Formats: sequence, C-alpha cells, structure tokens
Amino acid sequence: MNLVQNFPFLSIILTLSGGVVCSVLKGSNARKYCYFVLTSVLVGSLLTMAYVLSTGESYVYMMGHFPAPWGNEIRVGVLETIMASLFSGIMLLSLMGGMHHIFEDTEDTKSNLYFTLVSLLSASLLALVYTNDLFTGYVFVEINTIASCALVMIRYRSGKALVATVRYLFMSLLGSGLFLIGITILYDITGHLLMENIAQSVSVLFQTGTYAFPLSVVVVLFSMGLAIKSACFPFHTWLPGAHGNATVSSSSILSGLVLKGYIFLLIKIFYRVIGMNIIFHERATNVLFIFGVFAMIIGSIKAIQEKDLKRMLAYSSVAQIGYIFLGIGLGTEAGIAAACLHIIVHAITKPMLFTACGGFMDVSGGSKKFSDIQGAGLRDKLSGIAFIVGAMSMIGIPFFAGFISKVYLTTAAIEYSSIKTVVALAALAISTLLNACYYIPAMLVLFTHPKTEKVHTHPRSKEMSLSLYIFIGLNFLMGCFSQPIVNAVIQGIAMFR
Amino acid sequence: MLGLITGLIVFPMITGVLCLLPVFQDDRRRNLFTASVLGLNFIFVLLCFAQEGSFDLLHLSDHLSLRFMFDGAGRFFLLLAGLMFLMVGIYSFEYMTHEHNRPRFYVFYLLTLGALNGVCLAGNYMTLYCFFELMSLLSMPLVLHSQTEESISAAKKYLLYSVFGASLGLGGFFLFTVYGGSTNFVTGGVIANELHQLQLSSELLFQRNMLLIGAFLAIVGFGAKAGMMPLHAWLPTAHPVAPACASAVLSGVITKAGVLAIMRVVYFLYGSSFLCSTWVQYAWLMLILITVLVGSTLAYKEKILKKRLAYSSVSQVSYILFGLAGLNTWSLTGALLHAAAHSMIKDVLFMGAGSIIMHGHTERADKIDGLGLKMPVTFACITVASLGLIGIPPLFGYISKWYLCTGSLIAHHNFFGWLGPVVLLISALLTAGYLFTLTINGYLKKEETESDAHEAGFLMLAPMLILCTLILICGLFPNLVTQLIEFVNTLA
Amino acid sequence: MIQLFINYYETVAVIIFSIGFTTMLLNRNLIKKIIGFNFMDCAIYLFLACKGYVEGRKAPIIIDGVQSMEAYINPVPSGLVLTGIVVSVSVTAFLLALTIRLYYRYHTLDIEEIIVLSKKEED
Amino acid sequence: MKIREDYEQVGWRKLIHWVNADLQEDYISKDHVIHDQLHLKENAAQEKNKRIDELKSSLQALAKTHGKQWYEKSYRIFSIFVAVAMIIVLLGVVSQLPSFGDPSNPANNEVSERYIESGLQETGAVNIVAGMILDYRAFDTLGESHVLFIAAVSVLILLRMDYGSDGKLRKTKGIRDEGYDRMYEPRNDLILQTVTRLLFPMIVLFGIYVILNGHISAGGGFSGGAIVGAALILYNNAFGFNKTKRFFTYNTFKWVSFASLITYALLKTYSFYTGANHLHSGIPLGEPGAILSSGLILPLNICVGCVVACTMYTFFTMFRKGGM
Amino acid sequence: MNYLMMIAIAFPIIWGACLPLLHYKEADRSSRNKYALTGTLITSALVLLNVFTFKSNAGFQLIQLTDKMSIVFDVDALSCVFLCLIAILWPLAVLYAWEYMHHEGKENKFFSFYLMTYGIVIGLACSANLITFYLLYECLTFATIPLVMHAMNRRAIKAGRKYFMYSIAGAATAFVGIMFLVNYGTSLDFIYGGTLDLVKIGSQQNLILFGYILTFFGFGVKAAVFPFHGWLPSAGVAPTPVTALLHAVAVVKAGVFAIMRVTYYSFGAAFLSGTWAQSIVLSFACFTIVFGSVCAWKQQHLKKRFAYSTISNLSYILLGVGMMNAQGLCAGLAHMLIHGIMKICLFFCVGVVMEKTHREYVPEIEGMGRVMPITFGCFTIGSLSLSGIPLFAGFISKAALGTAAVSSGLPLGLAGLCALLISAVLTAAYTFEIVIKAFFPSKGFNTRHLREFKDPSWQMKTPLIVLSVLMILIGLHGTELMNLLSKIAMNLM
Repeated sequence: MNLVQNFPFLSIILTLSGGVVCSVLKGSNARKYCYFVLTSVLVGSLLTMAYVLSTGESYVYMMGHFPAPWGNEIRVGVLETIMASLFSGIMLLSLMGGMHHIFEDTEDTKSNLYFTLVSLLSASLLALVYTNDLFTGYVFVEINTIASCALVMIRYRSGKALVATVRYLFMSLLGSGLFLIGITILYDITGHLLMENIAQSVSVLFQTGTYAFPLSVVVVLFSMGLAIKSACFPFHTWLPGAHGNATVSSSSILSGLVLKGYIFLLIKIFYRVIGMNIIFHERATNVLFIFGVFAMIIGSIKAIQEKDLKRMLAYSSVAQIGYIFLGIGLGTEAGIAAACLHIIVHAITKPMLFTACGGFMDVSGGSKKFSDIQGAGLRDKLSGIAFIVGAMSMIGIPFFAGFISKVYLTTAAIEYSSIKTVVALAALAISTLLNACYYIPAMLVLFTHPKTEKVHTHPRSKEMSLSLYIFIGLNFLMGCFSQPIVNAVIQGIAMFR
Repeated sequence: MLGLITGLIVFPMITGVLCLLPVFQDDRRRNLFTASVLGLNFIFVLLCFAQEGSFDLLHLSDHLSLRFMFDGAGRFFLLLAGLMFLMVGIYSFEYMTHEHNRPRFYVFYLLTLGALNGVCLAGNYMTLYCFFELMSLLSMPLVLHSQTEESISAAKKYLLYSVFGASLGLGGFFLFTVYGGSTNFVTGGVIANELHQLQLSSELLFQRNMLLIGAFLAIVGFGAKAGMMPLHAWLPTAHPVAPACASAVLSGVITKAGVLAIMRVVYFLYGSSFLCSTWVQYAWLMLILITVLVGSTLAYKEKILKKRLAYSSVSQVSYILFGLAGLNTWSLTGALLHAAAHSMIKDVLFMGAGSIIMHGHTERADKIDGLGLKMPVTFACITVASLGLIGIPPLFGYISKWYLCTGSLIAHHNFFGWLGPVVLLISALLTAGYLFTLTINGYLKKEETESDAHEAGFLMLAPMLILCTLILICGLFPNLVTQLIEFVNTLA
Repeated sequence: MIQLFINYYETVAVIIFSIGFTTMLLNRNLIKKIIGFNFMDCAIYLFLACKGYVEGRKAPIIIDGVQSMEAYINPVPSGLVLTGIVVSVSVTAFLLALTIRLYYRYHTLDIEEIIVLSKKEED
Repeated sequence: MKIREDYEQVGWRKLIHWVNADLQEDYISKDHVIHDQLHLKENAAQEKNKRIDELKSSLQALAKTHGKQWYEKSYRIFSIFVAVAMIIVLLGVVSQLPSFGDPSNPANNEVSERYIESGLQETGAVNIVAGMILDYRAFDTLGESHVLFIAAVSVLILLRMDYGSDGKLRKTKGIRDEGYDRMYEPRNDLILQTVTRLLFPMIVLFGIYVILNGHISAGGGFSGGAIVGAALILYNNAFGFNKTKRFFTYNTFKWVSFASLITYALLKTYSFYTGANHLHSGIPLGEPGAILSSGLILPLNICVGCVVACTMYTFFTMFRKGGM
Repeated sequence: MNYLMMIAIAFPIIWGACLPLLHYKEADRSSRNKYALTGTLITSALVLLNVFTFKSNAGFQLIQLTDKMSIVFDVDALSCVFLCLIAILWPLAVLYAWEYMHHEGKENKFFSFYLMTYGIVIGLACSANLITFYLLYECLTFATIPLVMHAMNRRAIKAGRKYFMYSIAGAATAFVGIMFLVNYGTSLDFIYGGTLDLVKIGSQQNLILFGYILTFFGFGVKAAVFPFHGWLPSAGVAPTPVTALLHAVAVVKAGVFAIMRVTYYSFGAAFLSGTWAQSIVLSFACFTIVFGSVCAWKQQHLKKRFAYSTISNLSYILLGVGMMNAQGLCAGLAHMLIHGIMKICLFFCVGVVMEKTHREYVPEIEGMGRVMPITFGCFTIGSLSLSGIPLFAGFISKAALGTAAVSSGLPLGLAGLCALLISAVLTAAYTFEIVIKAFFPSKGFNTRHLREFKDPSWQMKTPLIVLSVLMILIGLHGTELMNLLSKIAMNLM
C-alpha cells in the first residue's frame, strides 16, 4: 500500500480531531489550527488525485483488519479526490474571505467553537465523498446537518438567523428521516450495507422481479430525502432564509459545498448502488429533471423580485441547483458529467459572490439592502470586480467558468434527443436570460454613484483580498483552460461504476 | 453622337441651374436667356433627325448601363416636346409676371426639359427608368410652385404616384432581366425576335407567365404618368394647383413621356406579336376604356376650369393608349397622330385657361359668361382647339380618331373590336359637352357683373395662335405627320 | 394483507413513522414538532430492531462457548439502533436549545408567528 | 391648429383620401407650438402610470390577508393527505417485506454469520454487538461520538451565557442571571440531600461497572456513561451548583471530552492504519470473559463513557442555567 | 500576416482603454479629440493593410478553450467586406463626434468605449470560428451598453436596459443554436458550404433546422428582425455618433454578418435551401421590410424614423441572404455596404439638425433647407440614394436584390420583390416628405426665427460631403464593386 493511499483516511481523521482540538484552543489559535488542517487536507487530496490519475483506477481503503462487508471501507477514485480537493480548497478560501465577519458576529469566548463546526463539517463532507457504506453515509449526513445548522445559528444575535436555523433543521431532519428509512428497507431486502454488495443483490432482485415495489419505494425515498436536504425545487423554502441571514463565510460554505455534498451522495447512490438502468426504469430521473427545470425558472424569477443582495444570491443558488438536477435528470453519462462540472463551477463562483457581498456590506454600514449598497462596487473596487466576474460566470459568458458547464449541459441535452432535449434547451435559454435579468440590475445598482456618501467602516483585510484574487484566478482558469479538469471528471465518471 | 446627347440633355440642365445666378435676377434678361435656350434645343432636335443608331455612355454594373438610341419614335416625341416647351416657354414669360420667385420656376422648367429629352433618347430599360424617375422628381417643384398647402400636398402626392409607378416599372425590369435577356430596345421587340418559340412550348409556360406579369406591371407603372386608371388620381389634384404654364407642359408633354415609355416596353422589348391576344392586352384595354369613360364624365361634372381640362387630358391620353393597345400598325399610327394632336390642343386650352385666370380673374368654368367679348382672340383659339379635340373633320383631331377606330375594328380582339370605337364616340360626345359650354358661355351669354377683364398680351396670344394654325395645317395635310411616323410599320 | 399481520412490528413502526412525519410537517408548535421528530426516529429504530430478530434465538452475547449461527439473532441492526439513538438524542438537544432561545426572544412557540415577528422586527 | 397626435391620425387618413383623389388640408404648424405639446403629453402619461402603481399595491395587500386563511385550510388538508398517502405506501412496502423472525431472511447472510461465529476469536469480545460497534464497524461509532460532541458544542454556543473577554457577564436579552434557577424549589431540601448522599455513590459505581463490562455483558460505553451522567445530575439537583462546581466545572467538561475523544481517535487511527496496510497490530486480545480482554474495546468504552457522561451533565446545566 | 491582424484588433482596445488614464480635462478637448482620431486612423490603416494583403487560412490561435472550441482569428473574403465598411466609416464618425460631443459631456468615457468597440468589431469580423464569434458578439453588447446609456438620464438607462435584455435573450437563443453545431457539425470553423456532417444528422433533419431557426432569431435580435426590433427605435435616445455608427452600421451589421456566417459558413446554404427554415426566414424578412417602412412613415421623431428605416433595410439584406444562393449573398453584401454609407450620412444630417437647432420632430424642420444648404443637400442625396433612384448607390444594390429575388424562382422570392417595391415607395414617402418640407416651406411661413441656424463647422461637414460623394461615385461606377462581391459570394477570392 503506497503511503499516498492513506491520505484520504488521514484527512478525515485529521479534520475530525481538528474539531475537537479547536474546541479547547483560543479564538485566534483555533483559526491558525483550522487553516493548518484545511491546507494539509487540500495538499493530501491533490496528491491522492495525482496518484489515482497516474494509476488510472480507483482503489478501496479497508478501515480496520476486516475486509469490506464486515468492516468499514472507503473507496477513492478520481472523481472523489477532485471533489475532496475542491471542497477543502473552497472551504479554506471561504473562511479566509469572511474571517473578520466571523469575529464580529460571534462572542469572543465562542469564536473558537465556530472553527470546530467548520472542521467537523469538512470531515463530514470528506466522509460523504469517500464512504462506500450507506450507514456510515447516514452518520456523516447527520454530522453535516447539525454542523451546517450550527453555522447558520452562529449569528444567533439576529432573530432572523435563529428562525432560519429552526426551519432549516426541521426540513433537513425530514430529509434524513426519509433517507434512514430508505436505508433500513434496502438493508432488509438486500441484507447488505456496503454499496457493491447492495448493487449486486439489487440487480439480482431487479432481474427476478422480487421486492419490486419496495425497491421503487426505496428509490423514491432516497431521491426525496436527498432532494429535501439539497434544496431541490419544491423543498427549497428554507434556503433563502438560511443562506441569506448567515455570516458571509457560512453562506459561502453552505451554498458552495454543503448542498453539493448531498447531491454527490445522491449521484453515488443512483450511479453505483442502484445502477442507472434501474433508475431509468423507475422514471426517477424524469421527476428530478422536472424539478430541475422548475427550479431554474422559478428560482431566477424569485431572485429578480428580491430586494436584498444576499437573499438574491441564495435564490440564484436554488436556480443553479436546478441546473445540476437537470444534468442528473438527463440520466446519461454525459448528463452526470455535466452535473459534476456544474458542481465544480458553482462551488468556485457562488462563494466568491458571497465574499464580495460581504465586502459590500463592510463599505455600506453592514446592510444588505439594494438601497443601501448603491455604489458599493465603486467604493470597494476588488469586491466589485469579483462580483462582476461571478455574475458573468453565472450568466455563462465565454472566458468565464459558467460557460464551460453550460456548453456541456447543452451538448448532453442535445445528445439525448427526445422531448427532454427541447424542454432542456428552452429552460437553459430562458434561465440564462432570467439570470441576466437579476445580475445586471444588481451590477447597475452597485456601480452607479450613490446620492449620499457612505462612511467607509472597515478597511478590507489582507486575507479577504487574497481569497478574492484566488477566486477570480480560479474562475478564469476554469473558464479558459478547463480541458484537463473536464477529462479528469469524465475519466472519474467512467471509473465510478 | 455624343455632342447631340450632351446638347439635348445636359445643356438644358446646366442652363437651368445657371438661371439661379444673380445676373439673371432681372426678368427681361432671364426671359431672353430661356427663350434662346429653348430655341437652341429645338434646333438640336431638328439636327438629330439626321442621326441613327445607339451607343452605351456609362456602365453602372455588369448588366446595368446608360444607353442612348436615336430612332423614329424617339425623334417624334423629341420634336413634340421641343415644340411644346418652346411655345409654353414664350407664353410663360408674360404669365409668370403675377407669380413670385420666378427664377426657381425656370430652373426646374429647363431641368424637366432635359430629363424629358433623356426619356425620349433612352436606349434601354434602365436608362428609361432612370430619366423617368428624374423627370418626375424635377417636375414636382413645378407643381408646388405656388407653395400653398394644397400645392405642397398635391406635389407630394404627384411624386409618390409617379415613384410608385416607376417602382412597378422597376419590378417589370427585374422580371424582364431574369426571364427576358438583355434589356436594350430592339425595334420589333427582344422577345418577339429571339424567343419566338416561347409561345408554343408548354414547359416554358412559367417563364412566359412571368414575362406577361412583367409586361403588365410595366404598363400599369408607366401608365401612372399617362393618367391610366388605377394610378390616375394625382392628375386632377396636381394640375389645378400648378401655374397654368406648368400644367400646360405637365398634361401636354409629360403625359406623352408616359405614353412613350409604354410604347418602348410594349413594342421594343416584348414585341406586339408576343403580347397579341394575351390576358395582358385585354386587361389593358379594359383599364383604358374605363379611364376614357370616367375621365370624360368627371370632366363634364367639374366646375373648376383647370380641373375640367385635367380630367379631359386623363381621358384623351387614354385614347392614345387605346391606339397602343391595338397592337397593329393602323391603331399605332392613330395613337401617335392623336398624341401630337392632343398635346397641341391641350396646350392651347391650358394657355387659354391661364389667360382667363390671369386677365379674366375667374377660375370657375360657370363664371366666364360674356368674357368672350372682352377676350375675343383667346376664346377663338379655345373654340378651334375644342373643335379639334372633339374630332371635327378639317382639324387635326379627326384623322387620329379615324385611324384609331379603323385599327380597332380591323384587329377585332374578340368583343373589344367593336366596344372600343363605341366608347370613343360616347366620350367624344361628352368632350363636346364640356368644351362647347366654354365657347357658348364665353361668347353668347351676357356678363352680369362689370369686370375689368381685358385681352391677354401679345406674348400670351402668339403661341396660342401659332398652335391653332398648326392644328389647322395638320388637320388639312395629315401626311406631313404620317411621314414622320412611317417607322410604325416596322414595329407592329 | 396477511403479511401485514405477520410483520406486525413493522406495520406499527410504519404507522408511527407516518404520524411522526406529519406532526413534524403539520404542527405549528415547536415542541410538538420535536415530539413528532422523536416519534419518527423511535419508529425507525423499532423498524430496524425487529429486522434483526430471528425466531427462537437469543441476544448475541456468547454464553458458555456456543458460537453457532443458529443460537443468536443478527447483531448488525442492534448495532445500528445504538448509533441511531445517540443521533436522535443529540439532535433533540440541539432543537430544544433552539426552541428555548426563540422563546426567550419572541415569547411564543408558534413558528408562523415567530416568522411574522422576525420579519416585522427587522424593518 | 393640429397637434402632433392629430397629425399622426391625419397621416393614416391620407391613405383614404388618395382613393377618392382629393386632399383638403395637410398638417399646419407654427414654430414651437408642437414642441411643448409633445412634452405635455409625456408627463400626463407619467401621472397615469403612478396612479396605476398605487392601485396595484393596495390590491396586493388585500390578496395577502385573504390568501392567509385560504393557505391555512389548504395546508391542513394537504398534510392529512400526505400522512394517509405515506401510510398506504409504507404499508404496501411492509406487506411485501420478508416476514418477521424468519431465519431465511436476506439479512441473515454471511455478514452476521461471521460476526457470530468468529466474533469472539477476532475481537475477543463476548458481547458481539460491542465487538461489532467498536471493532468491525468502528468508523461509524467514531462518527457517532463526534455527533454527540458537535451537539454539545452547538448547545454550548446557544445557551451558554456569554462572558466578555474581561470576564464580566455580558447581559444578553432573555438569559436570566445566576440566581433565577432556584426561584420555585426550596433550597437545601433535607430529604433529597440525605437520599442523594446514600444513592450517589451506588449509581456511580454501577455506571462504572456497566462501562467496564461493556465487552462481556450487555451495556458499554454509551449506557454506562448515561448512568454516570444521571448520577451527576442528581447530585447537582440536590446540592446546587456551588457544591458541584467544586469538582465539575466547564473546564473539566472541556478537557475530559477533549482527552477522551483524542485518545479514541488515536487508538482507532492506529488500528485502522495497521489494518489497511496489513500490518500486525500487537494488541493482545486476552482470554475471553476477563475484564482486561478484547484488545482496544475496553479503553474505547471508557473514553465513550466519559464523553457521554460529561455531555449529559452539560446538557442539563446548559438548559438549567446556561453556565456551570 | 496574422500578427498584423492581432495588432489591428488589440491596438484600438488598448488605445481606448488608456484614454481615460491620460485624464484629459475639459479645457484641452482638442488634444483628446486628436488623440482619438489618430488612434482610429492608425487602426483603419492597419485594417486596410490587412485586407489588401490577406491570404486566407493563416489563422492566429489565441487560446484553446476545450478540445472542440478555441479562439482563432483569420481574415477571409467575407470579413474583408465588413472590415472595409467599418474601416472607412469609423474615422468619419470620430471626426463627426468631435463637435457633436461638445454639448453632450463625459467625452473621455465616450471616446474610450468608442475605440474599444472598434477593436471588438474588427475582432468580430476576423473571427474564424463560431465560438470566437459568439464571444466577441457578447463583448460587443457589453462595450455598447455605456455608449447607449451615455446621457445617464432616466430614458437612457431604460433604453440601455431594454437593449441589453434583448441582446442577452438573443445571445442565449443563439448559444443554444450553436450547440447543435457543436454536436452535429464536424467542426466549428467557418468553411464555405457549411460544416454539418450529414451522416450524423441522418433522420433528425428537422431538429437541425430547428437549431438554425434558433440561431437565426438569436442573431436576428441584433439584426432587428420583426418580433425583436423593439430596442432599435428606443436606442435612438443615445447621442447621434452612437446611433449613427452603432445602430446603422456596426452593431446591426454585426447581427446581419452573423446570420451570413451561420447560414453560408456553418449550416451551409445547400443544406438549408428549399427547406421550411428558408421559407420562415424569407417570410419574416419580407414582413419586416414592409413593417419597418410603414412604421418609419408613421413615426414623427426624426431619429426613430430612420431607426425604423434601418430595420426595414436590414431585412433587405436578410432577404438577399435568405435566397441561399451565391447571387443572393452577393446582393446582400452589396446592400450591406451601400446601406451602411447611406444610413450613416442620413443619421449625420439628422444629428446636425438636432445638435444645431435642438429640434427632433419632422414638422419642426420647416424651411431649414435654405438656412442649412449643405446639410440638407447631403440629406437629399442620401434620401435619393436610399429610395433607390438610379445614378445613386441605392439603385445598384436594390437592382441586385430584385434580380436575385426573382431569379431564385421561389414564390417567396416574388413576395420579396413586392415587399422591396412597396418599401421603396414608402422610403421615398418618408424621406422626400422631409426634403420638401425643408426646401419648400408653406406660403405663410415666417423665417425670422430660423435666422440664427447655420451650417455646422468643418468637422461635421466633411463626413457629410465625403459620404455624399462616395454615394454618387458608387452610383456611377458600381461595376467593379459588383464583380468583386459576386466573386466573394462564389467564394472564388
């Protein structure tokens, strides 16, 4: 076993124990330790990715002395390592972006607990990505739920954050309840908890036709449970409140990464556990496709009506999640590749927009209303540029990241060539226009001179500028030289089986 | 050849523009200058009787070029135009004294002459269309000379009608270039000579239909200038508002340009044999006969003198078109004879009306009772002209009508053969109706109100008298004119 | 239908699950929602626990060296239940803490009212 | 005199006039009169728009209140519908599931067979479930204890009274001061105190017994920890915070949970690392039935026990007073 | 050669970008104007040099986006036509803008964006594949927004927003259409005759045609096809150099150029001719021609009137392009060039009237002909040429279009011919109405308040005169131009 192969497991343990260590440290030391943990995880995942790309096939890491069906196991492939490095990298950048907000919003004695939550959250995300066992997945889904709700609740001084947390927690618990009962029924009819074994017995069941109805109910439960957790269209009511009222770095992490963790688990379950042909037979992909289309349209329409910049960005996340579910809904391999690409693109762009929004709040007296942040783009130049780059990438202008994922989504839709193609193309075109309809007026507000001159409350911290520079660099990198990343994702999907 | 072209087209245009110079602000000097120009132009016209053949002046694009041609029809209309412009020019020197900004009138007067000469000399469809458009553009300021509200809107309407007519002609041009081949005028018709097998073969039916549509478009388009039915509405509005000398030129000569254009298209492009007994001919004949009837009935009803004359010229020009539509030598000669007769007669009538308006201080036909005694010479000329127009034998009008009727009876295109002459006779009666009233009211009725009407000056009366004598001479010795137009039998 | 009576544990568990699920969805009172959540979780653990039971076998603690498969029931579900219970405890604690915090601030437990109050409070 | 709007109308009438061939008059305009007429028309249009906007907003307000009642009724009907539908679907599923207690269920496959038959040899634990959760599927339990830890952290964030950096208590809205908790109960209730003095050691001893015998008999870290936690809560109830502060403060909670979780993680990392890389981990399993047997399970049980106990007690104090 | 082209694209953008950095103050306006003019002249020289020394497929690749998509620039025959048009007209527009922008203000911003748009349009002309084209098409929208919203008052911002929404909607639909090509075409490059691989299309011919229609209406937004023409008249609120150059020449011609590229170089005329897609294109073009002219005749605001006339003239070009044969393309190219010159001259005259007399409505320019002879002289020449009177440039392109329409033999071709004729009459109507009103005021009209208006300074007059002379020259010597264009259309260059 090559040393590099241990890195995924070590990164999970490091982040888990990191959370515990942070709880005892002081606020600023906790910050340093958390940076150390996240950078080491990032470096580890990149090395693992290099290793897996070189070997060209995914390997299984046995946790403990006993092989798979008995002991736990994590499976490390190209796609998993890409997602891992993406999650840790973006987590690091979002933290740096919103650092001074964290210390403003939390009590001095409790700011170290924020870093505990963040490291535990990254541990759960990594576990979700790597795990090869359903029940381990459920446990880390629970950690993820509590950690993300705690991230929103950290600004408990404002009533709206508390209310948002409660609504978010109840909706998530509904989702995990359905997910757990799904696992139980699946365990009952297949007798296994490990994904490979389940896959074999499910295919056998599918051929023989026994337990057909329970199997389809399991598929429904899984998709509904994870759809609720990842704010798919009909269950997205909690998202604007949660992401709109959390602190800057929390909203970046939540909308950039947490939603994607659940979607990645959904892809893993659909693709590896139950198998695409059965999913196709069960029509589950059509339901997700329709949810995706509605999300794209109605999410953007709601975003247009918003008067508050952060809630507008939250609604735009609902729309972007719609894009991803559209990709999954297509059901073909190209569709899932496009969905993964969009996960990466949205993970790069949305945190940048939230950090920029944080910068605007600094220069306009801490308010998020459009009326107050008029001309903020001129006062804080770097956030202004970051916002423009983010908006352009969301609209899908060439040279920016958004364009690449839109291209692959459209080609995937065209290759599918059925009634879904026309619906998908229409939805893509309309939602591009609707995206423009709320990003452009926002930019206009940000860049017209305000009537009254706003006091400059907070000199921008170096960390935030660094994170914004890296974000913009990443966006252009993904926009212009996306070919290697795309090949890696496609190779990962092929290997994912 | 090039010298004559410049002389006929470019010379009047340049002199026209020169009239704007301050040196010609003084009336007398300017009148002399214009008179000499018109005289020179008439001499040039006579010179070009010796010329023959055609040449390309300028290549606009691969199949578009400015081409000029000297042939019988062109020469005949040149002569007509030159003569009429000269007479009306002299008449206008005195008539314009009571109008304002005279230099501008003479500028556009000479420019229109240049354009008209261009139309007569045009050698292919494109040049014809080009000068046709220029003529309508340059003659428009003549109409709005008095610059009252009515005149401006009438001018706009005149312009738009002629531009629409010209664009229909352009449509015909496109169809012809695609389906017909080269658009240079060839006596006897391009289609008739080259593609005679078109009439027979069936699979070229589509091409034949296209050509027929093209012909009909051109006829209706250029017919607008000749006051034919669908696009005649501008004539009755434009003429009353224009100064008398302008309307004399307009209805006397510029309508003949429309006739020439149709003749070029029908006889020199499509060829009479191609169009003979096709739906185009029948539709055309139907339009002509309706115009003739409508023109004369409206003229009969009209009270304003100039408007009545305008309606009468609408119907008389359709006489000429009726001759063209006959597509045989007889009716063609009748048409050309009537063209000459009508332009002379109509000029006399308009000049008479002008002098009545200027010196008789009345515009309405029912208010000229007893003026004849005060203005004997004017009314004498008017009576002679109206007799000629109605077709009384010794005068010029009779011969042309005779040729027209015989031509249509010989060709007898199913029921049009006999319907044509009947309509002509009815309209001749109506013409008598609305023209004789002028002479009767003028001479036999007594004048109720005492008005200081007096006889027109010498400059106004001389051209009227000359034209009346011409009408008489041509009436008595018609073969003078028929020699001019013996090119006709090569065409039909 | 008969199968329902044979698996009467699962039937009861499923009914309680649905009732818990709907109370959590339906009710406007926060405490009732939490009670609904506990209903739901306990029902799932009941469902999971009875999956492992095998007729006529004892709990999986090796007594006097007997290690044959037929002697003991399936240990996996009970292990999962143990983990599940701890999850429910911690989530309930978190929910109750949130409810206390909301009550101190808005003096009501009705989630709709709280939402209205929080909107009014801010602008 | 015609203003621009009439002129436009006239424009179209021009088309009709052309048919009957006579056009009376055209547009008459004198120098600037048209200019201000046009601007007059423009701001008239603006006033009209303003009035329309006011009307629309009042309409929306009305719809909102009406919408509320309608929303209430429909929400209730909708949720009953959801409940009934869910019951029907799940009952349908249950009716097709393998029957209860049947030995040939798919769940009783080679996985549970190995746990039972070779569980003792491989983990050394007599209680196979303990062996399973702390050795075979140890990663779940690791995650499990961190769930408990993160719940404790969030409750701490929410309910713990905030002390400013200078140590003074920062007044936060709604959290009452220290003395409030004893408002209704009698202080130093004699009966309770004497009974606690008797029972407290018994309960703690029993709790420790359960933790230590986790791998031999039923019980284990989680249940034992709960018992010890309950004992602590009883003690606090009886003797109040000042007495418990002597041996149990926020720091002890912090450091005890830190120590136990870190040792748990380190032990498990060692065993996973050796397992994954097929190295022999020299942990003696001891002979089954003895306390010091079954390798790492005992220390793990102790750590889990400590974490659970501290967390239970912290929950109680946080809900009670928001401070230790 | 290809570096030269890159310099030609990059130079104006850099030159424009660093204009605001030089902080020209109000006082030294003439030095800033000279700076801008020199920049434009150098670029035009570079472009013309490029055009005359071009040898095709010497492409210059900037970036390789993905395996199928890359940013490549290459001058070919069709782009030469567009390049010549903009190279000639842009310096004239900048010269004209010198005096005009004096009373508009914010000249630094104006000239910098003006130059940048120049660079982007050159890039657009020389882009060698569809993705580069789409990218620059989007940049063009962004670069022109500040120009449209120059006045920054309420109406300008509303117009700017409307223009932006239309363009983004168009770009989005076009993008979806392009994706059909990515999937069903062999490559995205512009190759005469199209790059669809028919094997892969097989039965789904209708799907591809649906894609083409999407692209047509996507790019049609910028070419102001009927349902999406709304933004052009409302963009009239921008200063005249903007409306003249962008909304008569650069932006709308970019739309038409895009449709030419897509039809003849991506989907392939052979594939499209005779299909239902072609009949949709032709019917929309015919309707827009008539619709544009009727609206123009009814419209009283000078600029809006000529905006509607641009809408109808653009559909002339689309009619030619819609013929799907070399002759149609040649007619379309001719009209693109000639209409550009005519329309920019007319807009300049209207601009002079609006700048000097602050009058915007047709009834208000009574009797100005005598007071401002040169302006209205050029205006008359422009209107003569626009309504297609022979001996002027307009007639040549109209004749070419007419013959192409008729020779295509399609029933819609004849409908196109009728639309052409009707719109010619309406053009004559709404242009000569102004000429007559200017030169022949009604009888009782007192000209005392017109005394203070007079012809503009030489900067404004020279472009007018140059353009009128150009129009007459082309009118008289159209042969070489038409032969060149037909060779380009047959792809022999």
